[in-house]
Amino acid sequence: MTRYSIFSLARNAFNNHRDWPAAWRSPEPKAEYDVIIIGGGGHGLATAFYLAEEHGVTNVAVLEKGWLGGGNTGRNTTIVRSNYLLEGNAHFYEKSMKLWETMSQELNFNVMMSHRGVLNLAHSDPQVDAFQRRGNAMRLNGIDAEYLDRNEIQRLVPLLDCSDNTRYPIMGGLLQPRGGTARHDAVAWGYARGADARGVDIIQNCEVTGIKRDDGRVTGVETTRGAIKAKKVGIAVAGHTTQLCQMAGVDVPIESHVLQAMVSEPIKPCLNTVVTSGAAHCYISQSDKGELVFGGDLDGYNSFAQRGNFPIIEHVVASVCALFPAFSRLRLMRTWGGVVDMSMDGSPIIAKTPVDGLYLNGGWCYGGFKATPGSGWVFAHTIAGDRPHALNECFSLERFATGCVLDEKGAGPVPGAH
Amino acid sequence: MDSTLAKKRSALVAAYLPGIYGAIGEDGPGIMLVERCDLNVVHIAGDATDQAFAHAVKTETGCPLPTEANTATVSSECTVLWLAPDRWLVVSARHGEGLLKERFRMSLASGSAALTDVSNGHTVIQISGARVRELLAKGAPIDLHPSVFGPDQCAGTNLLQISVLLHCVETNVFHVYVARGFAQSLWEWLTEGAAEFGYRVDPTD
Amino acid sequence: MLLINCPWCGERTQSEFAYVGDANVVRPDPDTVSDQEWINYIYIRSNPKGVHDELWQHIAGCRCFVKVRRDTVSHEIIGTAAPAGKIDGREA
Amino acid sequence: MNGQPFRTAAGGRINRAKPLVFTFNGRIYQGFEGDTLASALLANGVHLVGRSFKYHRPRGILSAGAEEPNALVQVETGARTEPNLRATQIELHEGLTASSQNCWPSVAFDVSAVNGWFSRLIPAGFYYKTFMWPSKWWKAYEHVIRRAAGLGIAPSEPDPDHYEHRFDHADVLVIGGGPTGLMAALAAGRAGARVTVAEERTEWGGALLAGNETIKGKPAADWVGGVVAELSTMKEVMMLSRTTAAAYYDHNMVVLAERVTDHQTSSDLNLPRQRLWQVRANQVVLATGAIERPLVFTNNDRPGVMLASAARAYANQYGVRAGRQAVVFTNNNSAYRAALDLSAAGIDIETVIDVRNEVSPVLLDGLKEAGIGCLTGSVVVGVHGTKRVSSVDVMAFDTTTARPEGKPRRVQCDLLCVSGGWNPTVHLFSQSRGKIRYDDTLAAFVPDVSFQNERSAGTCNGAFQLAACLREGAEAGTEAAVQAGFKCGTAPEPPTVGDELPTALQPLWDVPPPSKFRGKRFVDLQNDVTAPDVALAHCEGYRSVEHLKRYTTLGMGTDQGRISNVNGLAIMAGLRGVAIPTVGTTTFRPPYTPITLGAITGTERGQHFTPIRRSAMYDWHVKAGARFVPAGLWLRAQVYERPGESLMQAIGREAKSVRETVGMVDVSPLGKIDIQGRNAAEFLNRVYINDFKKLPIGRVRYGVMLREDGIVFDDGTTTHIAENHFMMTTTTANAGPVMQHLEYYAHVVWPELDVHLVSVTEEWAGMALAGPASRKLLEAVTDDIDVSNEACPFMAFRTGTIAGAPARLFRISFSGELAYEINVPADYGMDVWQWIMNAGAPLGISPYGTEAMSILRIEKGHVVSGEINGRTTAGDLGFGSMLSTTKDYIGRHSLTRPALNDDGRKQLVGLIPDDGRTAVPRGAQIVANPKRVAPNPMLGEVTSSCYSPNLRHPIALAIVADGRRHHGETLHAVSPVTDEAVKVRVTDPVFIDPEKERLRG
Ligand SMILES: Cc1cc2nc3c(=O)[nH]c(=O)nc-3n(C[C@H](O)[C@H](O)[C@H](O)COP(=O)(O)OP(=O)(O)OC[C@H]3O[C@@H](n4cnc5c(N)ncnc54)[C@H](O)[C@@H]3O)c2cc1C
Ligand SMILES: NC(=O)c1ccc[n+]([C@@H]2O[C@H](COP(=O)([O-])OP(=O)(O)OC[C@H]3O[C@@H](n4cnc5c(N)ncnc54)[C@H](O)[C@@H]3O)[C@@H](O)[C@H]2O)c1
Ligand SMILES: Cc1cc2nc3c(=O)[nH]c(=O)nc-3n(C[C@H](O)[C@H](O)[C@H](O)COP(=O)(O)O)c2cc1C
Ligand SMILES: [Zn+2]
Repeated sequence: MTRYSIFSLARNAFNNHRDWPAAWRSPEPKAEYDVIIIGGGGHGLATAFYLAEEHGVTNVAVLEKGWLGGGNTGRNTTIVRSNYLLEGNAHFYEKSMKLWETMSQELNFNVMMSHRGVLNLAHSDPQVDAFQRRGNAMRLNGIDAEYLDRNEIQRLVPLLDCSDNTRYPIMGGLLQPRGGTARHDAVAWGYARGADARGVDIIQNCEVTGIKRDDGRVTGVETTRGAIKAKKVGIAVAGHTTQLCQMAGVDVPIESHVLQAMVSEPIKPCLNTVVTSGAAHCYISQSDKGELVFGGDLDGYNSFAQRGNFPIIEHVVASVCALFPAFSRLRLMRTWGGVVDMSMDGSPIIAKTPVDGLYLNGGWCYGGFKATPGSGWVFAHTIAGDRPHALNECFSLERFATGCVLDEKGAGPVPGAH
Repeated sequence: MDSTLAKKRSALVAAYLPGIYGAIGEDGPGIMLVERCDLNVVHIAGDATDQAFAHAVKTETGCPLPTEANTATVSSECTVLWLAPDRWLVVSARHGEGLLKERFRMSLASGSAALTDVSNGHTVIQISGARVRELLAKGAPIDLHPSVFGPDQCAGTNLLQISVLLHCVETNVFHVYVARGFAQSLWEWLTEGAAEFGYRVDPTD
Repeated sequence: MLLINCPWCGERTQSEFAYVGDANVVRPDPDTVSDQEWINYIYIRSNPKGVHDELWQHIAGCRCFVKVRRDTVSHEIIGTAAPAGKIDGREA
Repeated sequence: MNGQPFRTAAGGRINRAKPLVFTFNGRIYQGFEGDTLASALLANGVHLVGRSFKYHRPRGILSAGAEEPNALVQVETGARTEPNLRATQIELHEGLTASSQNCWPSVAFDVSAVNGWFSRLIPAGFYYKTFMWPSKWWKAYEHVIRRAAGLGIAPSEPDPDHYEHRFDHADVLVIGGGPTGLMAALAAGRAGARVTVAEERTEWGGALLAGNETIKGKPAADWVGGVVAELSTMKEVMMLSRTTAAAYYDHNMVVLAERVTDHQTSSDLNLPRQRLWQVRANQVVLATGAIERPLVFTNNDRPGVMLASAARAYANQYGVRAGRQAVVFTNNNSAYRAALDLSAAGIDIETVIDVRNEVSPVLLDGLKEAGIGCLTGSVVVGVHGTKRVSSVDVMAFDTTTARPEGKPRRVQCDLLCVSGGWNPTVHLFSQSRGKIRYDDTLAAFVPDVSFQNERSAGTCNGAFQLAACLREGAEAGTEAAVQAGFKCGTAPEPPTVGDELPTALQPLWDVPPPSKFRGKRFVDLQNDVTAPDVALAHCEGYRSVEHLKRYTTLGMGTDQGRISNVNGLAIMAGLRGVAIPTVGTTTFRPPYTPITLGAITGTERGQHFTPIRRSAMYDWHVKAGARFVPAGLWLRAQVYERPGESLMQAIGREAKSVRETVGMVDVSPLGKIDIQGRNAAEFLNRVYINDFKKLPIGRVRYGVMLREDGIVFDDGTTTHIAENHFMMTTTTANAGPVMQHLEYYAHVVWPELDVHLVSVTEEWAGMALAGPASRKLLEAVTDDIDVSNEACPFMAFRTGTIAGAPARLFRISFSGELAYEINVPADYGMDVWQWIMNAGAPLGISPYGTEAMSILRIEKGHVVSGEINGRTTAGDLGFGSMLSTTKDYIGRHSLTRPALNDDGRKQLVGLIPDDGRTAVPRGAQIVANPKRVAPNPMLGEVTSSCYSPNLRHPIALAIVADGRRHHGETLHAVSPVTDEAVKVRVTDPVFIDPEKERLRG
């Protein structure tokens, strides 16, 4: 691996950048691996990276049916935060946050992690209570959180309509200063490059079509590029979790839904904080390239299409204009969708499955980007040691039968509601 | 105690200002608005295939029970609007209030039918004029073309984000049934949208 | 934006409906159900990539529940019926 | 201001009688009605319009339409300022002000152009490789990167204009108003179909306006005029110009964005600025035309390099010469027409450079006749001049090596017209899920298999000849009408047109420079992506077209790669050694061209973001000076402050008046459901955890319902009104969800039950009259209801007249006082409320708002959303004894799950500050040791907190692990985010009157 540095950049400048090596190889799949990770999104790639980096397991392949990072990793609104109320979630996402803080250096790939702060706006007394409750839980768990009043919010986000003259006046907000955004594609590429350098085979255009088992134990996978044997198989396919699990006869409490996101045309910096609003159902930030990036609720019905419909766009855009009346004259440049794996309690599943040697990483709903490093880290641990790390014990499949669900929103077993 | 004290009041009192507004063209206002405070609205539920039920409805209202979806039947004193395969709204001018309900309740008592007065829960706005369909098309996703939605048609749909029941009374005359609590919001939206056509608000009786 | 044929009101736009979910969910008999069946009833949905039978409620219209057979990839609607009705055409 | 030196003496479709004055970069210019900003600038000789995204290179005007990547400007100032508008689409109007963006201090001298010197250090994706050391500096680096990025400037004031939506249902929607679209509309219109036609531009006619074709032997514009006139007389045809079809969604729903007043200087305020149409079409005809491709060669971005079709449009449609001396560089036939037209307009055409060795003699003769030279088998290898083309270098092209050869020849010119072929505008077709295929002859992607009820016709379908366009248009329009159910014989006969030649294109994707030749070859002009950037992506492994896009940002600008994508992926195909279709395209996504957020929002702005729901007594609360609080869509009275009172004092006073005398609160927003039917009682029995079968008529019962997973869903009271007739109340927040929940079980799960549900929330105005004096007051306002404790005991229901209105009276109490809930038909609500207020004045009645109501219920330990938080069970909340053991009910079976019966579950308790003074912070967490460093284990959380004016000390409700076993112990309620902490004593959650003597009295 050629290390990236200002010197390597300068050196290559003289050669008109003709000598850069490929960021990762594109090897032919081997006949057998110790571990196969299905899904070349951020989670799968991070898992492979940490298997090699932390556990010395390098005979690993990541199988991706399309192009790396083309799933939700490549289509999310890139918000990174660890502002959770419930214990299990709080500790896990905070581990992830810590990994974000050093990711660029660890990967030698600038993922442009921008700790610009994530601000959740409260528009009613119950929301004020709920946000303070969450902020307090965060602080007691050792996570940064600040409660801001309306004036402080106005100073932080000058274009926000903090007046009384709105449908849902802003009453306060919970700020996580270390929260922010990251360059989503770079996360996939950085982990891929790092994993590749440590010996992992990254294989694109290789769709898994079957999971082979013998006597209750995984033996390998069938793919569009032939059968590949494996001692252990980890699933990290986001919206396709149900399909992959069914290949191994495992039922999962997950539905696939489409979530849309969109960008405005690029403009000069005018929004320096990530702003989310519970009453208006949207979240918005400005990318380093200048576009406003925003999204909101699910389209609301099962979907495997990476495209959505207009009602949600209308609602999200109206929400943005309600919060930022000055943005009404800006223009929407592009919209897209991703297929998210909505779990029945809104929390992820990172666990062993009833099939020996088969491990599941899914149920990320619309919040798994921020989990990418933490998820890879604990999943690698779970696969390498065949048992969960303390941080992901709570994300088991059994929790639904026992009742130990982690329902941050309290929405119940309605996947579309989380 | 003076039992005449409490009077009925429309949900629109604060917003309702008779007059002429907006861009009035040569042909006068394109839209006329009036609140129909005189209407009495009763929700009935029952089995459309039950002869006795259909008969009771016919006798009490003078209207055959509309069994075709999204249609209304009309008699001299009543209109019956289809809501669902087993639910209808009976609308009559206010003088029939009470009487209709009681007789009706008795005549239905034997079957499984149910009757609920919802007169107060609904505000009825009558919108008429040459531009009425254009105005409604600013918020209603259903097809309002006269060939599709003509007289004696009705449909539950949305106006903006508000659930409404639209009833086409005559080619260019519509009744909009809206939940009382939303009436003022809807009114503000309707009048804002009607401004480009010019509109007149008529006094209620 | 989906166009859903309400068996009663006819073709109406998606925004008039509320999504309910998997139409195959049947509440088990509370007297005989096993714990596992009950957990599945609450948490396991069919979630196919392809043809899906699902319930919608025509919330702004007749408020009836409508069974919709829809392809979850193309969003094509194959047919609709009352909740207990039959839909002809491609099966899930 | 001068006389528009580049305006032709005559011709064009501009209105020379109507000069317009406008300002660009502070200078005043003149143009004519019918101009775009771009054509007016060109008429004045202004070519330098903007600066590029990354290198801040000077940029001019490339195109004459929606595809423009370069000439983006900021228009107007103040609240109406708008960034990133394409000068090629802005209709000139009197007083228009526009300026260049992304440059400082001026477009002519932009300091950031130094980026160009470092361009070698900042190739595609350089930021992934650097700015990592020291890690702390990233924040500073990012600041600089962000400032450098972005284009125009967002407004900083609220948008003063308004917007609206319109729904439309068409048998046939025709998109595009060129010859194809007009012909299609005519065919469908004549068949009697309801037709909507959308055209992005101001004028009808599409590419015909820019050309000089003849139809039926006359100028094409005459034919256009005739067709538009006929269409305008058809009642069922709606013609929308200035209207862009922006998005094509499922089931033939197409979103159109209409610019209603954008082109006007001062507009009719009754009209919206823009209108967003949602068209549900039975059939769609796509007639969106094609977009010309530029060519990739050194310095191909200089102002003065222009698409040949655009230069032609400026000459023919706008009467503008885009230069004095021009060179035309092409790989296909279409540019020859441009050469002839430009020459006719008085532009000196130095030569036509054609990469092809063989060119049709017809074309060559045509050039000869006009005195224009032609160099075949040649290419332009580079452009000289920085802020404007000054000359070009031409070389022979070796097709076998695909490289220029021999000696460059320099040709002086100030305009270079380029044509690399045409890309059919397949955006909407792709959005509709249609599959495209690569056509080798056209060297372009064309529609292949349709997915929805739509068809493409004309140039967007790869039919580049006018005769074919007209024929395909007529056929498509006819077919669409037939598919939509209209009977019409055959398609209308397309009119005859002049002679035409096929495009005869020879692909040319990149003109590699001769060695030592300096300069950049741009693929994506807006995002400054060069051919070497594509090569860099390739060598680093970013070879999939999607990686190429994301690594280099190719096609991610405001033009969405409309003219650059095909060149980029063709270059990648060459590098990978595969065919172009193997590389594929990126996904076409809505919108087609950017549309304003305002138009999408429509009327849902400001206070109208969501509709407001008002109770019948709303106006009274307003007059009484209430402060309002949103509760879902409702606005509820929160508190009625009196002059000189603090908020807390007002709330305290209201709460006290209830316990001491009498108060009244508006409870209309509570959900109310009328439940009738022979099985109504059985239904309720299955819905609630407690028994409802034995509830006598005339009685009310409190009920709790669960979700199927065993968690508490909602609570409320249900009254047995008459035989087979009940009324249920729900919490305000859950009114809708509970109704849907009940409907689901009634219709889908238990269809055999005879039960009818009707929401009567809006039918009844609700008021709760509470306090020791409430009975006395009630006696004064009713003649016919006996409200004595014997006749109307706790949980009784009575009907009669109150204040002269028919009323329902419920002896229930949320406040824990002697209390009654009165329901009157909503139309009477205002008067009855007023009447009771008047009658209560001597008793000292006080209206109270949601704040005081909340205090009263906390004092009684009644739970609301803080406690019913979607995670608590009936047992947690102290409802365990209500759980029936003799029947099934929703959620029952889930209660056996171990975690729902854990010892450590958090249970409802009361909290009192140990010092009797300090408020228990809202949203506090409960810990055993407040000093412990994080992570400090949390034992529970405060769910509701207030100061109790009746107890004269703060109280709170909380859910605490095993709380019921810890009554009397002390813990700590801590709120680090508000910097509060208080030692609290755990108590029973009922603070006042646990024996319930008050409410039964
Ligand atoms: C619009 C949108 C906005 C979002 N916003 C945020 C946000 O702001 N913050 C946040 O934290 N999260 C957000 N998320 C969620 C987040 O993007 C995801 O949770 C996260 O990226 C999931 O990563 P992943 O690696 O698990 O999945 P993916 O990136 O989807 O990767 C899964 C991969 O598996 C591959 N695959 C599937 N089936 C097979 C097969 N059979 N064989 C081989 N490969 C297969 C897919 O092609 C895909 O590349 C958002 C999601 C969306 C869609
Ligand atoms: N010889 C050639 O190579 C060549 C190439 C291109 C065009 N042409 C000529 O151009 C003409 C093309 O006719 P045509 O009708 O097919 O195309 P056109 O370009 O004349 O008309 C298409 C119209 O669609 C509009 N449009 C595009 N996208 C739209 C959208 N999303 N919403 C609303 N409007 C949209 C455009 O503004 C344009 O006016 C013919 O005369 C043809 O010969 C020739
Ligand atoms: C954070 C973020 C920022 C984006 N910014 C842009 C952008 O500036 N321009 C653009 O064309 N697309 C942008 N996109 C959208 C992508 O072009 C693309 O639509 C998205 O990755 C989904 O892929 P698909 O459309 O190819 O399916 C952005 C996407 C994300 C997730
Ligand atoms: Zn219906």
